[in-house]
Amino acid sequence: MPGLEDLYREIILDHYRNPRNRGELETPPAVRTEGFNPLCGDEIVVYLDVDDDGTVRDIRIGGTGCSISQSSASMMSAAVKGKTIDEVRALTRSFKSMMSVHESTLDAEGEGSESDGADAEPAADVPLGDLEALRGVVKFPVRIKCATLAWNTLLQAADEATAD
Amino acid sequence: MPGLEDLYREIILDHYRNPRNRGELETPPAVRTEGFNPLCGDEIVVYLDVDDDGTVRDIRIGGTGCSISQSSASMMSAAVKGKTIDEVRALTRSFKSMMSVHESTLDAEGEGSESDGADAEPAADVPLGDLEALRGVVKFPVRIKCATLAWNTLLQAADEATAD
Amino acid sequence: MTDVTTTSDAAGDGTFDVAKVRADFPILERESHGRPIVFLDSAASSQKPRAVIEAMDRYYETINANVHRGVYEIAEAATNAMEAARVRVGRFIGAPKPATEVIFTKNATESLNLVARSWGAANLGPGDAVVLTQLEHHANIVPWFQLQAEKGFEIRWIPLTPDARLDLTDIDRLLDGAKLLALTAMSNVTGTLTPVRELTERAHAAGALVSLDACQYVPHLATDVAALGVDFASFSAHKMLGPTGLGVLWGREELLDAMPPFLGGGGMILNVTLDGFTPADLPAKFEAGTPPIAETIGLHAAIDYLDALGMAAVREHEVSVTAYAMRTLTERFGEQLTIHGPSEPAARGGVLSMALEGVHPHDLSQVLDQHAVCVRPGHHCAKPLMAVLGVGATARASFYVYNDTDDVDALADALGEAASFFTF
Amino acid sequence: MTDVTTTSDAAGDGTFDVAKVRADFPILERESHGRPIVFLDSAASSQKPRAVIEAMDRYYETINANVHRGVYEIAEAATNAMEAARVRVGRFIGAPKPATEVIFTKNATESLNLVARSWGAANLGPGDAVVLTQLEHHANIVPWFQLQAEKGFEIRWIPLTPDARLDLTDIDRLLDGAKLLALTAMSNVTGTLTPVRELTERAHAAGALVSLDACQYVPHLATDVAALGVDFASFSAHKMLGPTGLGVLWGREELLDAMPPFLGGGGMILNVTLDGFTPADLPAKFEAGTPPIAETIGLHAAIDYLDALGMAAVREHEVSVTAYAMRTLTERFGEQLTIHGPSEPAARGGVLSMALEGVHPHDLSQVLDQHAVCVRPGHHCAKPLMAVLGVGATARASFYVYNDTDDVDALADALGEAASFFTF
Ligand SMILES: Cc1ncc(COP(=O)(O)O)c(C=O)c1O
Ligand SMILES: Cc1ncc(COP(=O)(O)O)c(C=O)c1O
Repeated sequence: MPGLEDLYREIILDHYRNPRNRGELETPPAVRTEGFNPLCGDEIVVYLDVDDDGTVRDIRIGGTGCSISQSSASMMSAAVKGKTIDEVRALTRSFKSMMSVHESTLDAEGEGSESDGADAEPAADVPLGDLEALRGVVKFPVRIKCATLAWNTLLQAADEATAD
Repeated sequence: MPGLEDLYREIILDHYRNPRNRGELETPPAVRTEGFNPLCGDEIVVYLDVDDDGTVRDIRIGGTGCSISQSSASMMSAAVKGKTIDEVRALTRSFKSMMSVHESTLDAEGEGSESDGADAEPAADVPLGDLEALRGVVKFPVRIKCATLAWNTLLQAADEATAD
Repeated sequence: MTDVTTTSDAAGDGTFDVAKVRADFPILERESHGRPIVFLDSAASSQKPRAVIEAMDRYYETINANVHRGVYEIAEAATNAMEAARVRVGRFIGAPKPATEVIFTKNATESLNLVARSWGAANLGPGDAVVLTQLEHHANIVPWFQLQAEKGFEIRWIPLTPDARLDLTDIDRLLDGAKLLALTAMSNVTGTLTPVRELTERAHAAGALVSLDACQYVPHLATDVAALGVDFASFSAHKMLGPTGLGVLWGREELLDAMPPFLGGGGMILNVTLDGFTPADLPAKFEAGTPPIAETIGLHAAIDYLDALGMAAVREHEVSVTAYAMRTLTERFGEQLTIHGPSEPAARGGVLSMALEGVHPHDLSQVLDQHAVCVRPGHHCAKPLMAVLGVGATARASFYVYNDTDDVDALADALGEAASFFTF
Repeated sequence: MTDVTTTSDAAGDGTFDVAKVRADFPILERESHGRPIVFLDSAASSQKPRAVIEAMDRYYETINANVHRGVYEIAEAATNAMEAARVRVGRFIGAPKPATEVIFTKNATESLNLVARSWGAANLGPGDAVVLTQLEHHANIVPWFQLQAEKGFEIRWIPLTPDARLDLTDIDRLLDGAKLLALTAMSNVTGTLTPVRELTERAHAAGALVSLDACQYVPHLATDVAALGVDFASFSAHKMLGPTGLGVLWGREELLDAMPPFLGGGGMILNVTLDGFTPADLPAKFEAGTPPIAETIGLHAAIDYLDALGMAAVREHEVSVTAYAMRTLTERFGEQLTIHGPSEPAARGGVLSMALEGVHPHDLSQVLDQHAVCVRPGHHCAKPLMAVLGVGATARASFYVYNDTDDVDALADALGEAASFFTF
């Protein structure tokens, strides 16, 4: 039986207590997207500023949520700054693939509706660094949506930022 | 346990095989009303011709149904011819009160929606004659609606005939 | 939670062991009017095997909790069990995306209303047409009348041949310009199996979608919605060994995704403010309120049971009982007994709608009850079909996995009693 | 099927014997994470006593058959059992005409949608107004948004005081010209009991009808819809010791009679032809398709169980557990713990929505789960209320007949663990 220490690693609690890149950015130039966890009420707002070369110039995070959703967002914000949008997409795939170790379980639990298609592609082999600390979340399937909320919201922002 | 002979008295089968007053009447002067048993599909059509004094000049029965609904209609048609509308209403009350011996049971079975109000009034003390043969129906609660279908349709016709 | 793909004992050696099946159904041990019960009304609602009843008991006794993702152990277990049931149901009918395309409703009737009220309300208007068949159950008729009153489209009817098959003579004209064909896969009155695949191809060629009333089909024949090609399929748990209180709507994901929600409430939203709401993703979007959780677990067990028998074996068994019944009854009663619908057992399901000369179906069923033979009289919620058949009602006997030729013999004997009682 | 009006053993001598009650609930014998389960999520769905589970088993094992008046013995028994359940439900809530005014639905959400889609669609248009409160569950909000999009009436909101009671300062203006007041009798988040009777009088004086969301009320307090004066009341079986898959709508007969049908299909018609249909009388008119038959029998048993305890005793017990909980938690956690809603136990139900400083409700509930304490985090399907409370979520503990002060102590201990885990 997985214990709380599998879920709440030190680094997660640190990011939860001291979230990086909290705040807002002016839109435009930044884009703003919102994500909801329909079940627990968590909300994430992503402000993403992408320069003309397709590189993330800045990112800010808003919203409220549990330690998992907030720390995931915080670590994500630190990880994507300065990356190109393609790299951001690859990192997202990599992260979500870590979260989807139990993909078949997930499917059986009706989570198959995440329709961004990332799960279908082979996991990108991008090193996850600190984000590895969230690996324990897969032992608590109910919390996977908490961990992926920021990333789905980021993907939306990336799509919008590169749409035109 | 009630047996079939409680339900299917000889006189009932006779009226079923040789229904009295089958047919139609011209409308006007007669009125025509239709009754449905929503559950088994039985249909009764009543043509009622009431003269200016409020006396039933003629009655005809149409429709299809089981031995209980058809014999009840046939006996009813024989019983009401020549009666005044008030006498017809009293006879109907008397018949329905015989059918409602188990009124509380009926109520518990959702039959309380018969909203003609007849059940609420004290049972009229009108002799039922041949119609007494239908008394056995109360032992078969599912069939009570078969027995009362023609009478509810008759009441509607009586209302229409005296409406203007 | 693994798929049960092995054949059960009951279907062990290719012959269907009805005695073993019967032993799994507690109700079949009871008597009625002093005789062993002969249950021939499965087309209305089937009986339930012990395994189904026990699965629901186990749910209530060990993991009962509301779903929608409570974090505590039993809430998670309840959620997982319900979602496992969803996937099981989807796989049983060949749904390409079981986790998102299977919607739990309260019965097939709600499923069919959902198609009308959500897809229909969003897509139909004056100048449009919906094509129905004269075989339909009220559940696939009344919702279209209700919507028509609001939206003013045309309803067209596929007529019937004298043996209650679809008459396709005019089908091209009927489908021309239609937006939807809504039809039953099998009539609950005559047992008629309709040519779903062929009609779906024609409907799609004409630009119409197809909504299948699979209520009488999924319980009795191996079903593959993808192979049939239909766009929606509706059925009820209680007719397939499962509990009351649960229906299923399957629909193609793109269609369901594009449709507006139906009932509003908890569980079907992404967000709600004082100004409005945003609906959730599939399948939650169509499941407002606390779902029939225990019932989905009962249906899961029912499907396990059916799959263990093997749907091909189930069908084969029913065809053989039906063939035996048609032969026996015809031999015994000749012209005196009419059996509506196709005369070829392989072209129909195990549903016999009967007319015995001189005996009204209601009276017939009453006499049969005295012999513990349970059949159903009435219009079977198909009054337009009754009108086409030229009757007010029929007496219907229907077969399922627990019926055998002894039941048919009991039926025949009781029919004989009824005939002599009413026509002495 | 007789009314159980004697008090049960559990409530024998005026003191509520929780140990006896607990022994009736099989699930309470189980462990979670190696400890005895502490179930504090009855506001989401209650546990079921053995009597309820067994009543449904008995139904399936002895009289299972479709209703709608089959003539054979078990079909008649099934029909009688369902209609007896209807009358039992009606009497339990003081319905003047139980046999016709009680409509069986799939859950309270369907009941509330029915009011909107049938009564609302027939009676609301531009220039009209519906008044809601900021306490409402999504089930009593979203259907009005959906209908508003079609009919274009106004929605007005009764605001809240800081302790989550209704702020009636502006009530006359809010009700002025309104056609309906739709409100909860008790909040599922804050436990707030609303002044139903007073508001109903005011609404009626203003010419508005009242639809009551009684989901959290009927399970916990003696209910008399006639005395309350409301026009509709909705609730779910699964929150009152009954099964999933069943809801109830009660409505005044004249209103239900005048309303158009909602779902269309079998059982709700008087006649159907190729040209249209005529709806049936009450209650059939609103019960399309095969109803949740076994579930009505389970609810009957649940009501027998509650009535044996006595609803006054149930309420008294819950107030005392709630008072103990509020006292204990406040003493132990002081300012660190916020409990939303009225501070006076008698003014609220046994529902505690908590905020522990520095610990998100989701994390809190996760830690509690490790201690086998089952509470629910989230917005509880009341996002507008969350916005008013200024939080995204709460962790909610709720009490019922099987909870006692030991459960409260276990909750307090687990909260202590959570506080130290997250704030070391
Ligand atoms: C106040 C209130 N209203 C409505 C509902 C909806 O009930 P159900 O989910 O059973 O339809 C609930 C329960 O979730 C509730 O607490
Ligand atoms: C062909 C058909 N369609 C629809 C239905 C409606 O199913 P339910 O009553 O379970 O909603 C039935 C069963 O009565 C049926 O036989």
